[in-house]
Order: sequence, then structure tokens, then C-alpha cells
Amino acid sequence: MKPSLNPALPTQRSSIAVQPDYLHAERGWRSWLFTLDHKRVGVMYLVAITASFLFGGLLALGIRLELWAPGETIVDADAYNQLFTLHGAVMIFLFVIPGIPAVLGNFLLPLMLGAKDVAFPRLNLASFHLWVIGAVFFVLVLATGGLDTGWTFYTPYSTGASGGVIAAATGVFILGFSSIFTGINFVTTIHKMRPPGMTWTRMPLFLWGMYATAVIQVLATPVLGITLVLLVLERLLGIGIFDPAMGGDPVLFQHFFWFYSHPAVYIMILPAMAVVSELISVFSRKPIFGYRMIAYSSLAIALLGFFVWGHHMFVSSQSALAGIIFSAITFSVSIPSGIKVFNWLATMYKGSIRLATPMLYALGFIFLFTIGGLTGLFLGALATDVHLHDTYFVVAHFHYVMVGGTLFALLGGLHYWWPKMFGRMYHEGWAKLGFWLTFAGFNVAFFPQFLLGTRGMPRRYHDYLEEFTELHQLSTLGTALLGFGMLVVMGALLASLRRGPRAADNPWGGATMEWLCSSPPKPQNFDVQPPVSDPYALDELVELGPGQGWRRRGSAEATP
Amino acid sequence: MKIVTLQGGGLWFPEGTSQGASAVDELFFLILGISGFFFVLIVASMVFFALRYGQRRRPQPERSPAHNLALELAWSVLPAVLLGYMFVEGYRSYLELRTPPDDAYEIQAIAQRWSWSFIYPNGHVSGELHVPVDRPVEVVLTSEDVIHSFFVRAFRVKMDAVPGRYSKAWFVAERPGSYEVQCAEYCGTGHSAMNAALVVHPPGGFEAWLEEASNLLDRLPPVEAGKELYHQRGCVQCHSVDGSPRSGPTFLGLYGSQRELESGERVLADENYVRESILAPQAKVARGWPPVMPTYKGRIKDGEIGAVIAYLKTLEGGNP
Amino acid sequence: MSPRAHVASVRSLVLTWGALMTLTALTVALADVPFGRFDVAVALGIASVKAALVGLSFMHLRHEGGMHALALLLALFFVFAFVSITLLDHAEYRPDVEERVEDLRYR
Amino acid sequence: MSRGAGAAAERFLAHHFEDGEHQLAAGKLGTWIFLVTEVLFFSGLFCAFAVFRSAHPEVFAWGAAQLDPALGAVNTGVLLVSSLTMAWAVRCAQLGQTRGLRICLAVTLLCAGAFLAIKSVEYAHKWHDGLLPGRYFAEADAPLDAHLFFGIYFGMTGLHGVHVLAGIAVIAWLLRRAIRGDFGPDYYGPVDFVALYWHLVDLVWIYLFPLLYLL
Repeated sequence: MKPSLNPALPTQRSSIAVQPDYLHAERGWRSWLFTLDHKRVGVMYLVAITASFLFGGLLALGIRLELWAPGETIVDADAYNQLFTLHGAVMIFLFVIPGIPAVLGNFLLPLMLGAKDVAFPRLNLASFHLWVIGAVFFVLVLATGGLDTGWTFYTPYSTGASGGVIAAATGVFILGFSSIFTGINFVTTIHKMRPPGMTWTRMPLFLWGMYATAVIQVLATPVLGITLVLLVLERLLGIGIFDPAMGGDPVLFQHFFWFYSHPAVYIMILPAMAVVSELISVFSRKPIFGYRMIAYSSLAIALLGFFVWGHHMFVSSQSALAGIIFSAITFSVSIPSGIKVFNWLATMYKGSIRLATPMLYALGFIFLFTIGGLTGLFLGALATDVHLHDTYFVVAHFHYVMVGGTLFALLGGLHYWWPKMFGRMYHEGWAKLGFWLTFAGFNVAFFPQFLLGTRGMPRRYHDYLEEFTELHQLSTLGTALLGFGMLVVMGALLASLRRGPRAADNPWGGATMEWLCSSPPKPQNFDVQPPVSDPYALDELVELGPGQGWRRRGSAEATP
Repeated sequence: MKIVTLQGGGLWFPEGTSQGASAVDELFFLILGISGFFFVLIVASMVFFALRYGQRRRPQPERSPAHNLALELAWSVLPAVLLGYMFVEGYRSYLELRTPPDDAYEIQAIAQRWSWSFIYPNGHVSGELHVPVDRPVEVVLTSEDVIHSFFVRAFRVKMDAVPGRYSKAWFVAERPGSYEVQCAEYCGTGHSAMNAALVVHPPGGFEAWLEEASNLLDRLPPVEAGKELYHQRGCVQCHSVDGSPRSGPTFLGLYGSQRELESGERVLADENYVRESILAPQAKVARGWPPVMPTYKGRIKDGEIGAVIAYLKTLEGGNP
Repeated sequence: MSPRAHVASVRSLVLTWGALMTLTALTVALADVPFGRFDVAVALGIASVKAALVGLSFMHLRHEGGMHALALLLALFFVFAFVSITLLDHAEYRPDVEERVEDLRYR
Repeated sequence: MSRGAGAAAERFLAHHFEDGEHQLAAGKLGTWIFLVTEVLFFSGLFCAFAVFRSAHPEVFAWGAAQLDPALGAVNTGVLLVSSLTMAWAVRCAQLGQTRGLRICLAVTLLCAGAFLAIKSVEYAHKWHDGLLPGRYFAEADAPLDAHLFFGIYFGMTGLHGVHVLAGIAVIAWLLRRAIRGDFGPDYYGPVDFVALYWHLVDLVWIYLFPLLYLL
């Protein structure tokens, strides 16, 4: 391994320059698969969720092609039902839920905290192994006749459906434990691994977001676990508690299911908000506005998010009383989300804004998440939800939140921390092109679905009325563009690994601690414990020159 | 049966033709206005800041406060007031939607994979929903198998039909015409085909229709009545009469043929077989077809089964 | 460097255990006493006292509570919310279920 | 407080912790958060119990009458003894009483085994009487939907039983390490963590017993 050629290294450069970084410290697949290094676990997660994202994306393409025209276009109704079920299950359980916490969180949590590792490295690795086993069960589903229950597994449909319901439930159960392990690890790490001086309010907002996410993972996921256990028992032993023919109650299943699956939405979006908080501040060169409000709003979203699950059940024959309670609390969740958006804007105000690729993603996130969030109001209001429930309006809404929100934030974070993770810079031009294609493709794909929804096109339909054809075709074209954009994005990132110029230790001028270690970091992260300072003291950083990154004022003299 | 599609209405909605529809649409546009305002506010200031404070114009950020409690409270509390307003409006109309008036005309709807049966107070069963205009109609929903959802987009009404319980939807249709009932809760293979025609009769027309429809057997020869029942009771959703496969086997050439069962047994499709297949569909399931047909026990009269059999006989040997 | 953790005395362990056994006996004894609608409350009340004893003494919450107790209370709070809201909704829609069950019985 | 134990403390200190105390505190918090997930895991069954008991109180009263409260009470006692010995085991480890630690762990294991033995006697009775969950329920003189009670009974006690089994596995592992002499005043984290888990298993049973057997 060549020593880094970067002149702008921390002070101890001469003594440690020969030590290889974490990517090259050990060789061979075993050194990866059984690593206890949180950074390597993060990278493995990145590879793994990218693979499932590509698979889920192909399924999406299949769905959109089938919907090109009314009637059967490329597959029959049964195959179509399997397509959307697997698309949903793969994207949610294998991609979005692990998504940002498992990739960026694992990589960054100890770095940003100034710690050597997460509290339980073995548990961290076990989390990844469980993810792999869970994914294998999904493959098993394909082998055992597929799955056509929808990712929601509603009873009694799922109790009677043929195919791999048990395999899928087992897979999701295992993935749930993978997620729980990540959560236990993150909560404990943030409580117990903070170095002296790293007080709660000195933590970067990314860590607050990770903390709030981990709390939800720990509190909500077990309920999914028990729900799936009961579903499997229902199928194996016919215990009947969800089966109306045996005195059971199918609506009870929906309560169980959404008690997890609504908070799970916040498992997906809180980390995205956490990433955006970092990006907006760094690329505006201004400390984040209203740090405390953003931090506390993450916790508020996490806690309030537990009391709104019934808004998925407004027309499920849930009682009107419960509906009203859930609707009221649902509206209250939008306040902390609104606070975050306004605080991001206030951070940009009078800043010095660089529209680098990560910032484009952050601004794209604000645009798309605003649409996603505001359309949630139509669904939170009881009377409008009755009409819009289970139509394409809902489909569009949650894609704006999960793709427009989580995916864009993940990509923004990936472009921001890519130089730290792999020590290379990508080509800005290609990366920006990728962003614009993805952004345009996404809007063309999903905006028409709002119109489809209000006009009364139910979701999960294989066939549809003639009048919806044009909107569906527009959506399909958008999906193709979105897919093409994703290929450009991935191409630009992958090409950088071979051709990209070496990255400086602090290429963007970030003030959080991960920029103090080398790019890529050494296995032990920091050679000496770095002093804890204000994570948003951006004005203390000066740019050294093109390609040389940024350095803290005053530390320049110490360089040999 | 060809369902007349609604082409009217604006960009967002099909034309609303029930009493409650306009309230829902108004609330929708109210929220659209409020969220439109915030969307424009947010995106415009974002774009403005990105251009106005771009790095080239302004290499150094200007110092500005790191927080401002009054401002932050303001942009939390003010939207909260609007949110409260939206919530109240939403739940008011919702309570309307959930509370049928006492004098509503009650029709029972039974959902099953993948058709609807509507049972009128006089016991008549139809696969189409016929209702009088300008009169509250309460649809009492339930399901025979999995969860379905009764969705009339023109009326902005939706309610799940859940097995093992009743749920209620109601509306006042304001304009005679043809609309459609769709299934909005995913229920399997035929989900997107699970729609039924909804006919709103002009004043007086509904009673006349019900009268005529109820004595189908007296009015029509058995074959005609059987054909009518085939459409009305939803057989058509799963069984074709032209040999094409749907969710169930075609009726073309079925009567009088040898049927191979799941058990491997072969039986003759005679009157008894057809009767049993209607009343106890799981007893003899034809090979290669999923055992998903619901029973019609209690929802079809003996004479009606006879009429269906008479109709099936005309499809014998493959001559439609 | 001995960890500062609290070491429970034999006396407190055995006393706790004695109290737990007594309370168990009490629950069994009271089972036959009809409290009517308070049956559940009495049973759960005694169980909760026992749970508190186990938590405070055996699980060291009395001496090193803080974060651990907070975690447990948070868990119990969410369990309470989950069970009570679900129960509330179920009680509200129960008549619709019973009506259907009646109809099915007579069909 | 042998020298061996001190060396063990060094040996078992993971590189990213400052000292044994730091490692112990992190491990304890991690264990507690794991217990939180366990509480929520069981909450689903408690919720199902509450819903169906409120819907069919007479069915649940009938079901409870089919169980044997004497066996349930004995099992409660057995678990409470095991909890005492487990708590005592922590004390022994903290004080370096290696012999006491081994005895306490062994007694805990015995109690756990006894609990499962009694449980299997009960299960055998129910099996014999056809009081089984769902579609396997075969008692003719039962009220309608009585199988629901047994579905929940077997679900709850079965899940609890799985936790007892897991407890047996980890306590056996502890015993092996205790015999090897791994634990002492400077390093007893695993004993403490497993004890916390075992007390939670006990806690769940403290609620299950009156709910299922006595109400």
C-alpha cells in the first residue's frame, strides 16, 4: 500500500504513513466476511443493499412495463402480484430499512463520535450476517412458489395464500433481528462510547438522527417479530387468532402490523433527515440553524411516530373513535418535520453555498420530501383519506418519502462521504448528470401517480380503465429515466475507484470528527484521541488549494 | 359487462355525484391550497438562497444567529394552527361518512373473490348495485373470504369488507347514471377485475327495476334467466363462456364433460355436479384450479340453480 | 481496579425471595375470592409488586437504576400504549363483529 | 481474587474499551436494551390475550379452569428459586467466590430443568385431553372458540419455554466458563448479563401465571 501522497495530513503523518488504511489492512474474503471493523461492516452493507436495490429496481421496471397498457401487457395477474409483492418486500426490508443506518451509520458513528469502534463489534457483524441469512430466505421464497400477499401480509389473505409465506415471514423475522442488533449497538455506543468532552449537544446532528432511529428500531421491531411468529403459527397450527372463521380478528393483525410498520417509516426517514442536516450546513459553510430544535425534533418524531399507526386503517372498519385519535396525532407529527425543513432553509440564509453533488442531493431531498410530507396531510385528514386510501395517491406519497427522501439522502450522503470511505474523488460532472437524470426521472415517474390516485385508480391493480393509460405511460417512461439515471450515478461512483484522484482528508471542509482521520481511515480510526470541538465550527476551516482539501486554522503550522 | 367510465370532472377528480363528494373535494382543495403555499414558499426560498448566496457571489458566509427561539416557535405554532383546522374539517366530514341516517335504504353487500353480491331488502340478489337517486343508501358490507374494499370513486366512498364482521358505508346519489364499484383492498388474482356496475335510477325507476329483477324466473325462460344470473351473480368474473381462461375454468363445453379432479378422480359434470359446485365448491375441485370459489349457499334459490344449469346446457359441446 | 458495581447482600437477596414466595402464595389464595371485575386488577397488582421486587433487588435497579430503569419504563410505556389503544378500538368495533357472528349462526 | 482472574480481566477486555468498568457498563446497558426488545416482543401476545379475554371472558374462565394452578404455582416457586440463585451467582462472582458461583449456577440450571419438566407434564396432559391450539383443538364440551384460549396459552408459555431453553444454554456456557475460572471481581460481566436476562424470563412468568391459571 502506497502512503498517501496528500500533503495535508494530520500532524503524526511521518510516523504512521506506512500503515495501510482499513481497506487494505488485511486481505482475502475472510478478512471481510468476519471483520470486526465497523467501517468494513458498513462497506459490506453498502455492497449488499446495492445488490438488493438493483433487484428491487428490476422488479419495479417489470411492474411499470406491465402497466404500460390496460389488460395483460407482459405478465399475467398472478405474476404481476408477485412482482409488486417482492418489489415492496425487497425494497423495504432489504434496502430502505437497513439503508442509511447500516451503511453510513456503521461507517460513521464511531468516527463522528471519536471512538475506536461501536460498543459491540461482534453484534454488529452478526447483524450483517443475519441480513445475509434473511436475504437468502427471500431467495428461498422465489424457490418455493413466490409470494403474492403484498409486503403487508394482511390476514386472512396471507393465511390462505399459497407459496412462500412462511419462508418470507422467517426472512423478515431474521431481518428484524438484524435491525434490532444495529439499534442496540447504536444506542449503547452513543451512551457509552462518547469520549470525554463529547457531550450530547456537541454531537453532530447525524448522530442524533441515528440515535432516534435506533430507539425506534429497538422498540418497534420486536412487535413485527411477534406478529410474524403468530402469522407462521396461524399457517402451521391454525391457531386462528387472526382468522374470523375461528373467532379471530383480522383487524387485530393490522394493529399489530402497523404498530411496527408505521414507526418503520421513521426508521427510513429520520436517518435521511440526519444526513441532510450535515450536508446543508457544510455546503452553506454555516453552522446549522437551531441545532437543539433539530435534535429534539428527531426524538419527537421518533416518539410521536408510535401513536399514529392507525392512520393506515381509516377504512379498515377500525372504529371512528380510534380513527379520530390517530388522525389528530398524525397531524402533530408533521410539526417536527416542518421545523427541520425551515431550519435547513434558515441555515442556507446568507451562507456561502456550493452546489456540489452532495448539496444537489440535499436540495433535491428538500424538494421531494416537501412534496412527500405535504401529500401526507391529505392522507392524515380523515375525509380525504377515505377517497385516497389504497389508491395511487398513496403509492406516490410514500415513494416521494422513501425514494425522494431516503434514497436521495442516501445518495447525497454517499457522495459526501465517498472520499472518506474509499479515498477517491468521483467526477463531479458525471455525478451531477446522474443527479439530474434521477431527479427528473423520479418526478416524471411518480407525480402522475398523484393524479391517478385522486381520479380513483386503486393500487395493486394488474388491469385498469382506458382513461388512465396516458398517466401510466408517463409514469413508466419516468421509471426508465430514473433507472438510467441510477446507472449513471453508480457508474460515476464505481469509475472513481479506479480513476478518481486521491481524496484529501477533508475535501469538503467539514468540521465533524470523521474528517480528522485519513481518507480512507486507518483500522484504528484515530492515532491519537482527537480533541472534541464544535461540530459546526465551519469558519475555523480554511481551504488549502484545489484538491488539497481543508484544514483547521492554526493546525497548519504543526505540519512538517 | 361494459362499465361506463367517467370521463368528466377536473384534472384531479372524476366528477363527484353524491351528496358528500363536494365536501371531500373542498377539503382536498383546501389542503392543496395550504400545502401549495408552503411548497412554493419552501422551494422558492431554497432556490433563491442557492442562487443569491452562491459561493461565487459570496465566498464567505455572513454571520447570522445560530438559533432564534421566537422565529422557530413561530414556524412551529403557525402551521400547527392550520393543521388543527385541517384535522377538524377532516374528521367532521368523516363522521358524516361513518354515520348513516336511520331512514337509509339498506342493502347488504357480500364480497368474495372476485365478485360482489348485493342483497336487497326483499331478498333479491344481484351482482350489480342498483340504487335510487336522492335517497340515503346504506351498504352493509361483509366478506366471505379475504378482506375486500368497497370503493365508489364518483361518490368518494370507501370501506373495507372484512370477513366475520359488518362494516357500513352510505351515500346519497345525486345523479342517475352508471358508475362503478371497485375493490380497493388487494385480494389476489382477480383483484383488478373485481368491479361491479352501479346503477343510479331516476325517481321511481328503482322500484320498477327491483320488481322486474326479483321475478326473473317468472319473467324469462330458464335459459335466458340463467344467462342473466351468470352475469348478475358474478360467475362472469371467473368463468368465461368463450373458452378463455380466467381465474376459474371456462363454462364452454363444461356441462356433460368428464372433469378430472384434484384428487385424480374423474366425474361427469351433470346436474348434481354443477349444483354441488355452486353450493359446496371445495367438495370437488377441478384439477389445475385453485380452490378459491366461495359458496353460494343461502344466496341462490333452487330454481335459480336450475336456470343456471339450463344455461350451461346451451354451452355444451363448445357451441356458445 | 474493582468495578464499582453494587454487591447485593445475602440478607437482601433472601428477604426479597421470601417476599416473592409469600406474594405468590397470596395470589393463589386470593384466586378463589371473587372480586368481580377487580379480579384482573388484583392479580396484575400483586404481579406488579413482585415484578418491582425482582427489578429493584435482583436486577439492581435500586442501586444502579438511572438509564436502565428509564429503558424499562419506556418499554412498559409503549407496551401500555400498544395494548390500550388496540383494546380501545377493539371494544368500539366489537358490536359489528357480534352482529355478524349472530347472523352466521342462524343462517 | 486469584491472580488468574485478574489476568482473565485483561484477556477479556476488548480493545475499544478503556477498562473493565467501561466494558461492564456498556455491556449492561446493551443487555438492558435487549431486555426492552424482549418486553415488546412478548407484548404482542399480551395484547392478543387482552383483546380476546375482553371479547370472550367466559371462554377464558373456562380455559383457565382446565389448567392446574398447583403445577403453575410450583413452577412459579421453582423459577423464583432459580432467580434467587442467579442473583446470588452474580454476588459470588463479584466477590470472587468461585465455588459459590459454580453451585449457584448449577442450582439455577437444575431449577430451569425442573421448570421445563413440570411444563412438559402439563403439556402432556393438555395433549391427552385434546386441549390444543386452533384446528387441533378436540374437546367437545367446550364453549365456542375455546381453542383461542389454548392458542394463546400455548403461544405464551411456548415462547416463554423457548426463552427458558435459551437461558439453559447460556447458563450452561457460564458454568463451563466458571469451572474454567474465567470470572472474578474484575471480570464478571457475562454472569451479570445472563442474570438480567434470566430475571426477565422470571418476570414474564410472574405475569403469565395469574393471567393464565388464576383469572
